[in-house]
Amino acid sequence: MLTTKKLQTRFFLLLMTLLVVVVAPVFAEEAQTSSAQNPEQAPLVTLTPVADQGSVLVQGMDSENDKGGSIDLSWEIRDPVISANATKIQIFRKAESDAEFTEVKHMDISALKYADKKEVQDNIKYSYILNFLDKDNRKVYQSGVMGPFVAYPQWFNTSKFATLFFAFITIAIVLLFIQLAKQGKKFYVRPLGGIKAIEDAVGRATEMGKPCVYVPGISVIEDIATLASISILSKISEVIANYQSRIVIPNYDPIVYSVIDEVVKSAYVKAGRPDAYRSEDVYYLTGRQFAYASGIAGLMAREKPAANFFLGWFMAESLILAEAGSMTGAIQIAGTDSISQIPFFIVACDYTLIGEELYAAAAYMGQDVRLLGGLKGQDYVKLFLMLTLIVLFILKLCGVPGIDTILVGGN
Amino acid sequence: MTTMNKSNQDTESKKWLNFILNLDKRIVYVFMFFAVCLPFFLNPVVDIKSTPRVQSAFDLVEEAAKNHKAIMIGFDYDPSTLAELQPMAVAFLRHAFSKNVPVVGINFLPNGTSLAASTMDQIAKEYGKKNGEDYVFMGYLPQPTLVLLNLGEDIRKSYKVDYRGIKVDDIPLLKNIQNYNDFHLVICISGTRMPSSYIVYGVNRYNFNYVAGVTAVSATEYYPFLQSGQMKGLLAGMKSAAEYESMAGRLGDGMRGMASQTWGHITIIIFIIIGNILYYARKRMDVK
Amino acid sequence: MSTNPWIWIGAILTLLVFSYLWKENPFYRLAEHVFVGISVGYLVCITWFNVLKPKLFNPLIIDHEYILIIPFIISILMLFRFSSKHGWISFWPLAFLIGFSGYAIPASIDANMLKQIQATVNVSFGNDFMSILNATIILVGTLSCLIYFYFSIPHQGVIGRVAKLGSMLLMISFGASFGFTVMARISLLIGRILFLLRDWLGVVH
Amino acid sequence: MFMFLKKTVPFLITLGMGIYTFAYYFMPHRAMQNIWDQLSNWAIIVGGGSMAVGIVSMFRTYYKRSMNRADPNRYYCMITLVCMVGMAVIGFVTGIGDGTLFNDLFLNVMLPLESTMFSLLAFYIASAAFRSFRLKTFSAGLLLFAAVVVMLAQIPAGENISKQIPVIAAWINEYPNVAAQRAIMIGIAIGSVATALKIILGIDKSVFSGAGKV
Repeated sequence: MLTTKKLQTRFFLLLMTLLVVVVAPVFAEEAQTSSAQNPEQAPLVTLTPVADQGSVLVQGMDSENDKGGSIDLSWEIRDPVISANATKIQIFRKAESDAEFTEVKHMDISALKYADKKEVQDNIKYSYILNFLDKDNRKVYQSGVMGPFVAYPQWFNTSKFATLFFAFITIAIVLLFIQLAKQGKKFYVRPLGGIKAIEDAVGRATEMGKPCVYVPGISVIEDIATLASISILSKISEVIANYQSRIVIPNYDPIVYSVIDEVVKSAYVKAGRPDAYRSEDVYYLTGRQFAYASGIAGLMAREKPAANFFLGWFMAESLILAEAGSMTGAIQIAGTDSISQIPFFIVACDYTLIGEELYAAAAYMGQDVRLLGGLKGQDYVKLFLMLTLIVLFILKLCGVPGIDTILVGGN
Repeated sequence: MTTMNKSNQDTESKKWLNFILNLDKRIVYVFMFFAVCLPFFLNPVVDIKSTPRVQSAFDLVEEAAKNHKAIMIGFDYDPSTLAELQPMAVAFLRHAFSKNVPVVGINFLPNGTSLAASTMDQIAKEYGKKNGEDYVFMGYLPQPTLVLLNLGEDIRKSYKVDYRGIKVDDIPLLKNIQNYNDFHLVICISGTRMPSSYIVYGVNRYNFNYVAGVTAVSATEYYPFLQSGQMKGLLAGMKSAAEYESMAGRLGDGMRGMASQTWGHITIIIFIIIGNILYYARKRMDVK
Repeated sequence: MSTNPWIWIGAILTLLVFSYLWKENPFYRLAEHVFVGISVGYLVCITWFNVLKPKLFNPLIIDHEYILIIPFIISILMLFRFSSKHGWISFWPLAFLIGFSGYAIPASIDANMLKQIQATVNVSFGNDFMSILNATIILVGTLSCLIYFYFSIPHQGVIGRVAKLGSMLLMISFGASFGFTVMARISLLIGRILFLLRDWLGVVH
Repeated sequence: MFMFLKKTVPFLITLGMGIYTFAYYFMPHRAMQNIWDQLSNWAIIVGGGSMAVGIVSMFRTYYKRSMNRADPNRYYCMITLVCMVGMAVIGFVTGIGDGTLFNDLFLNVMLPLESTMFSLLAFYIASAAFRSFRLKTFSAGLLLFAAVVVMLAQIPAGENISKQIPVIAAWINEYPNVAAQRAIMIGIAIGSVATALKIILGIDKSVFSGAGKV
């Protein structure tokens, strides 16, 4: 039988395959470009100036880094008489199998380029004629027949090469350290104030016999902040289930609710008390930002919780929640990667997990060495990035060209 | 005996300090409320220095009056940013109507359509302007990019009727208006990303005088456009509206709002200072 | 004073919500419960008219795009959440949706990592003192804040001092964000007060 | 077999989707695009369909509360249920366009409630500043200083006190602020890659913890 564990052990292999699948087409494409030197292929892919060079320069090529079905046309008017008069442009197109040219676009000339996507099919040769018109639609200039051009889709977006490279490095480093941790290597991580505070707050709530309120933020499930929040919740709810105290979790998104419901329920099952789970404490409240905030503000005022947790993605409601919560005298712990809201949590909560500390928190709680390994890996990625920054900066000071766009793919 | 008394006194004043320190948010609330509320009854004037980016917006409307050309205003805000943006819209309308500049209003935000219509009607009434002759509101259309492109060709391409349902060809004001060239100035007032759309789909292609009115928070995003000349002027938040009002010589919500803002900010700063004094007072007592 | 009943409703609800500032009370509680109820009812209709009807119901029933039965079934599987025995079936649709987080890996690297590093590398040192200082702040500041977030090394010695510098910059940044938001928040209050004083009471013009 | 359906199948789905969405970012090819269009359309539909789960959950919670005689809030919970059902029914009967009762309720009941809730922030921001902006440490002082300078810079009074205040505020915003935010963003990027990786590969099992016993 296929188990999760077995799958995980094979995972490096899988990743490699994935990378091969992604990277291979790049090289294939490069090969293709170089083979374009072949005279027969050449006009199809390289820039081909057509029409008489003197007065108007017209060019066409397959649109780069796209899904196909698009040909880029551009024009540059060098003759002052034409450029003074021409205001509009008429684009005619003919596929290889067509008998005549038909108009595909009538547009203002000032754009200087046009991406023809109008029913363009891949791997078919198209020819173009461009008419330059003045404002009374009289023809000022007509280009010669240009092309043929062929549209084709690209497998790899070459402007994203740096992204792929850094994704590969990051993934590799993180997985390496997870692997090392699994093999029993011990890692040091410095203590994080907020983590201790979370544990203390849960402890205090159980002692006082008061509930905790847990707010998982207002984002969707695939948001990393939400996933990190759920990861922390899974640890908290185990403690809650073990000590028979209560946690109230109003939700903003029905899908996030579904996952959280399962996480909390299973914590109770693990603790051997599935009957103690109160389904009405974990519920969907509403998906409108301020209705959600007003509902939680009221809830906190009535339940008088011992601890409030605001962990996840937040927007303007952050301060409403934190201030309303502070009036009840509860310990408040917040954490968010929403940069604009961090200041409000800092001033109104007892502890705030800033940015990535939110993601790291789950690794600190509980004894899963693999999560800790991942955290260690993150640090080494950070080190790598700092070195990259410094090296690139020095290279730039030395005047190496192209450094100022090297990471962003030229755009 | 004396020491007893003294410590009693100390605990008394400590209690009192604690009381103020912990209490009372509500006192802060009350002060805040009055700081924001009172300027609306007092009609105060705040001393505001004019900035070039507001001045040039003002000058463009003046030029429009001189050249007898119309202006176009995009009312792309909804109730959530009304307090900041409505004063700008009103200031522009008042200035234009007082100088007999015709105004064409458009809107791409469905939540703000009726708001824009009633604002135009109301200000027009103040100056005895007639709908269709001195001003017209075209109403809401979806797909702003397409409409903004079409406006470079012919307004009739997108708009068949105005907000009241009257055919474009039957509106006297629009007889001589075809596209951006017929407006001396185009203004977009919005808390959304709409002002950049005007640049990308309008200014870059058709090159007209363009001014944006935006919320204070989002202002920094637009400075680059100002430097590049794609925007001729920029109004950011209530402060700019107040500036504009003082230039036009008629004070309105911008000035009042700015007074509320000023008092609100000052209230917060004063409370920060009080909070710190009390905090140190208690700390010294604790040390004793 | 307004004679429009809608304005009255709006004004009363506004006052009910403001009453929370004093303390939680039956009036606020009423507004809160109405608010939550109406917002969910609103979302139900919006979801139906803007998502389910145009994207599922119409194409499936009218245009016979039968492939849409798949997402329909996936949606139905979600409801197994409420079955105590077969709750696990709802994992499948959840797994489908959580899988979309794979996109976050390159997207986040692109937008948050590479663009920011590139921008930092691109700081320009001018010739005057101020621009050199500013560029240094960006460069050293970014590095020291990164060190502040470093988990592997205790904040002691040199690292401790660099991290301290980072934390100070963070504090300045948070203070500035706080200050910048004040204006927008007060504007919102001005909007509400104008609504009460002008639209409802008519005491201000 | 049961474990397979319960744990391995979801794991495989997440893994497959994770790898696909990762690859999609780099691959503009039509084939990838078409799959993405289809899948994201499905995700939107499932997201819409999940509203049913939300309603059931919310209804169940509020129904339980309103039937619980010991709950002092039971009558309020009934109001919530009535409002929810009422709003939904009105929406289905009248439609949601301009001029319908549904739209009137949205504009005149929901929007005032939302903007009033939002405007409470003006009070909260004042009280938060009052309580927490204390010169306890040098760092706290920096926070306070930056906030006060920026607040002053935004009102005319600030300019009247000193011409330098708006300049300092702009400087804070452009340099120290940018440096700090960049570092946070870079950290967030690393953290989110690691978190996404752990979830997709099932290393962090919390999301699919599943019941401990079968």
